[in-house]
Amino acid sequence: MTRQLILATLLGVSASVAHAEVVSPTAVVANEYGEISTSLTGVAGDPVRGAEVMTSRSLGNCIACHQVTALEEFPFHGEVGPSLDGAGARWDEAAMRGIVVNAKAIFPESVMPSFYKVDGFTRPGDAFTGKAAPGALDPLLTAQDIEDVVAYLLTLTD
Amino acid sequence: MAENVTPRVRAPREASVGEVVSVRTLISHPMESGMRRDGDGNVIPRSIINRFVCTFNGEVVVDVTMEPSIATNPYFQFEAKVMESGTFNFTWYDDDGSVYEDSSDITVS
Amino acid sequence: MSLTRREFVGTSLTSAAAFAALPSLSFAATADEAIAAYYRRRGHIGCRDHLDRARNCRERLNTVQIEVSAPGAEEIIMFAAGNPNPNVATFKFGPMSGSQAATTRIRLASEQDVVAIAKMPDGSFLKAVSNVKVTIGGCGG
Amino acid sequence: MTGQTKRVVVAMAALALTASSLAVWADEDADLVVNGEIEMVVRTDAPAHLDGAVRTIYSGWVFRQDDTQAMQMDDFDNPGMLFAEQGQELFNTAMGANGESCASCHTNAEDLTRVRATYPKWDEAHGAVQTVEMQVQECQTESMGMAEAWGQNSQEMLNMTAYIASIGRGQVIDVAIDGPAQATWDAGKEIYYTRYGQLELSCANCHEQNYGNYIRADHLSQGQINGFPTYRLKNARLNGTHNRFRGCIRDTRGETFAIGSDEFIALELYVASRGNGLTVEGPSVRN
Repeated sequence: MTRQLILATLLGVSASVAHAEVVSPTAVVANEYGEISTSLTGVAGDPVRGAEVMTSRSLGNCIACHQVTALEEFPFHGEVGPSLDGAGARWDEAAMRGIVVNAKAIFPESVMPSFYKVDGFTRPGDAFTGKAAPGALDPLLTAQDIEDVVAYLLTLTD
Repeated sequence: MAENVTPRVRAPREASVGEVVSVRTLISHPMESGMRRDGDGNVIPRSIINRFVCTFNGEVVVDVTMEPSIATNPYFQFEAKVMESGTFNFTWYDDDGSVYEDSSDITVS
Repeated sequence: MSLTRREFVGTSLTSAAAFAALPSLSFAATADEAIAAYYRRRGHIGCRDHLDRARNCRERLNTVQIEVSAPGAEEIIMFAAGNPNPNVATFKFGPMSGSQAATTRIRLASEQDVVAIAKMPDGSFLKAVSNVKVTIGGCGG
Repeated sequence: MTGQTKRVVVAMAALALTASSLAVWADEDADLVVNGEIEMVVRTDAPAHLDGAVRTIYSGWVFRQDDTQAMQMDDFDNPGMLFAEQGQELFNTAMGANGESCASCHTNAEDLTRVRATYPKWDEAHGAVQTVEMQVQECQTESMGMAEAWGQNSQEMLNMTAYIASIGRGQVIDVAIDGPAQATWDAGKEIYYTRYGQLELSCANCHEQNYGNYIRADHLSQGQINGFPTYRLKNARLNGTHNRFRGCIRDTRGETFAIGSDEFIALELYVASRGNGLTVEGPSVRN
């Protein structure tokens, strides 16, 4: 296959090569256990940035529900979900990615939001306005946010 | 201009000579800080009660200068020492020039 | 599910205040300066101590009830250092006052230090600082 | 004791500053008696129709910090009572073309003692479940000759419902859910368990499965509505039930229902019935 042919194929899907490597929310492939073995971006997750996503109220806000001893400097950890201490020793990368993308595929009754999902909602809104969503929804986190969070969670081994 | 401004006071009706009594006051008022904006982005003008004075038989118990950080429906609790029967007078001064007053009598024996 | 008692229950969290005398300041002109002085010095007046306690304050409040007490003071001025306009109130105690203490409710824009400075009859000043956490809500609202 | 230490002690005695919110923690075992006389039921066995979903029902008061709890224990400290008093004035004020006030018909306000404890309630004449607000609106347009009734979330209506709740404080809630009200109750139950919005959260996810737990700094209650309308320290005003429902659905990143909508009437009936056995506390104080 020539270089020109590859480019032509990609242009039909996406404007840039970098974007073409991002798996869209509707194209994520999970196995029968909800595990996702392939990176959503092909770019290694950054655990430092992942911690930022975990603690930022406008991003993942993971500590709203989960206690994480390593993030103690950020106040007010919630109790709705299990503590994430040692989570990196309990789950491998594929399972971790599966949980962050769509926890309900692994734990059907989970309260946890699906962070990389864009459809199948009841009365989806326009963020926190209370108004109806004007069009297609963005996932709660970007693909790279997810990879960064997964990378951070895998560091929590004790 | 603030509407429905209602002062309330609670002070004992009776006390013994020299007793220190607790006085509480509450007044309904929005205490618009002057820092907020309305739906169109315009600053909502400041409208607060800026001073509260409590006197007993004409002499000051406490004189409070109030700023916008005082919460909506301002509340105060403080103590007075009563040596004789008399009247507490309470006065609130609004930015808009309104003055709200209340009073409470006490028998000291 | 049952209600769980937490480790903090029963811990006394009262009066997370730090104290410093400011003997040489002239009152009216230097309230802001006094707060600035506090910030310059905050490294050694016990912040660490009340950070631990303050962390336990979790209720999300816009309205916080504050009590201030300074026996013998002529007046007490109160600041909310993190509000857009930090001034809160000045209490002048008259001859009929039964104590130099008052309780009021203030609005706080965010976690911040509430500062009180008392002017004493001998011209000295006392200052108290209380770190108040106005907490982070869980949901969007 | 060294001189240095002594000086500090003197200084501490001389100026103390206490933010009440630092001094407190939720006392989940506390009992609520208002003004030293109105005894509230803040925890009791869940009604049978909850089918064991929870064993005990708790007033939201139980989950609040000590100082917030204290503000509801004395009418003077409860800013919500300022608005109940304004509601009482409205109750006695003539409104509408007929020159009548609420008190013209309801000559003895005490006759309304059971209203808050039994609404929402099936209304035979209208063939629908009615909220207290709808009942006030019905009086205004059908009896008092007002061209336009107060809006459900207007300040006047909040003041009036605060007054009506206040005269029923301490009454045990007993909302009827059978007979003609059952279909509405069923619809409310369906809404209660539906996971709304992009966060896919139902009422039950937080208030049935996780009450007593924290979401970030929010101490989750059972979402009981026996204290409504409630004075929230967060916004320093009275808040109505439907407005609170709206806030919760908004927080799921969902499209809310409208205040006064059939959906919220049904949800109000269902949630009220989950509190059967608690007492009327409105206007309560919450964070």
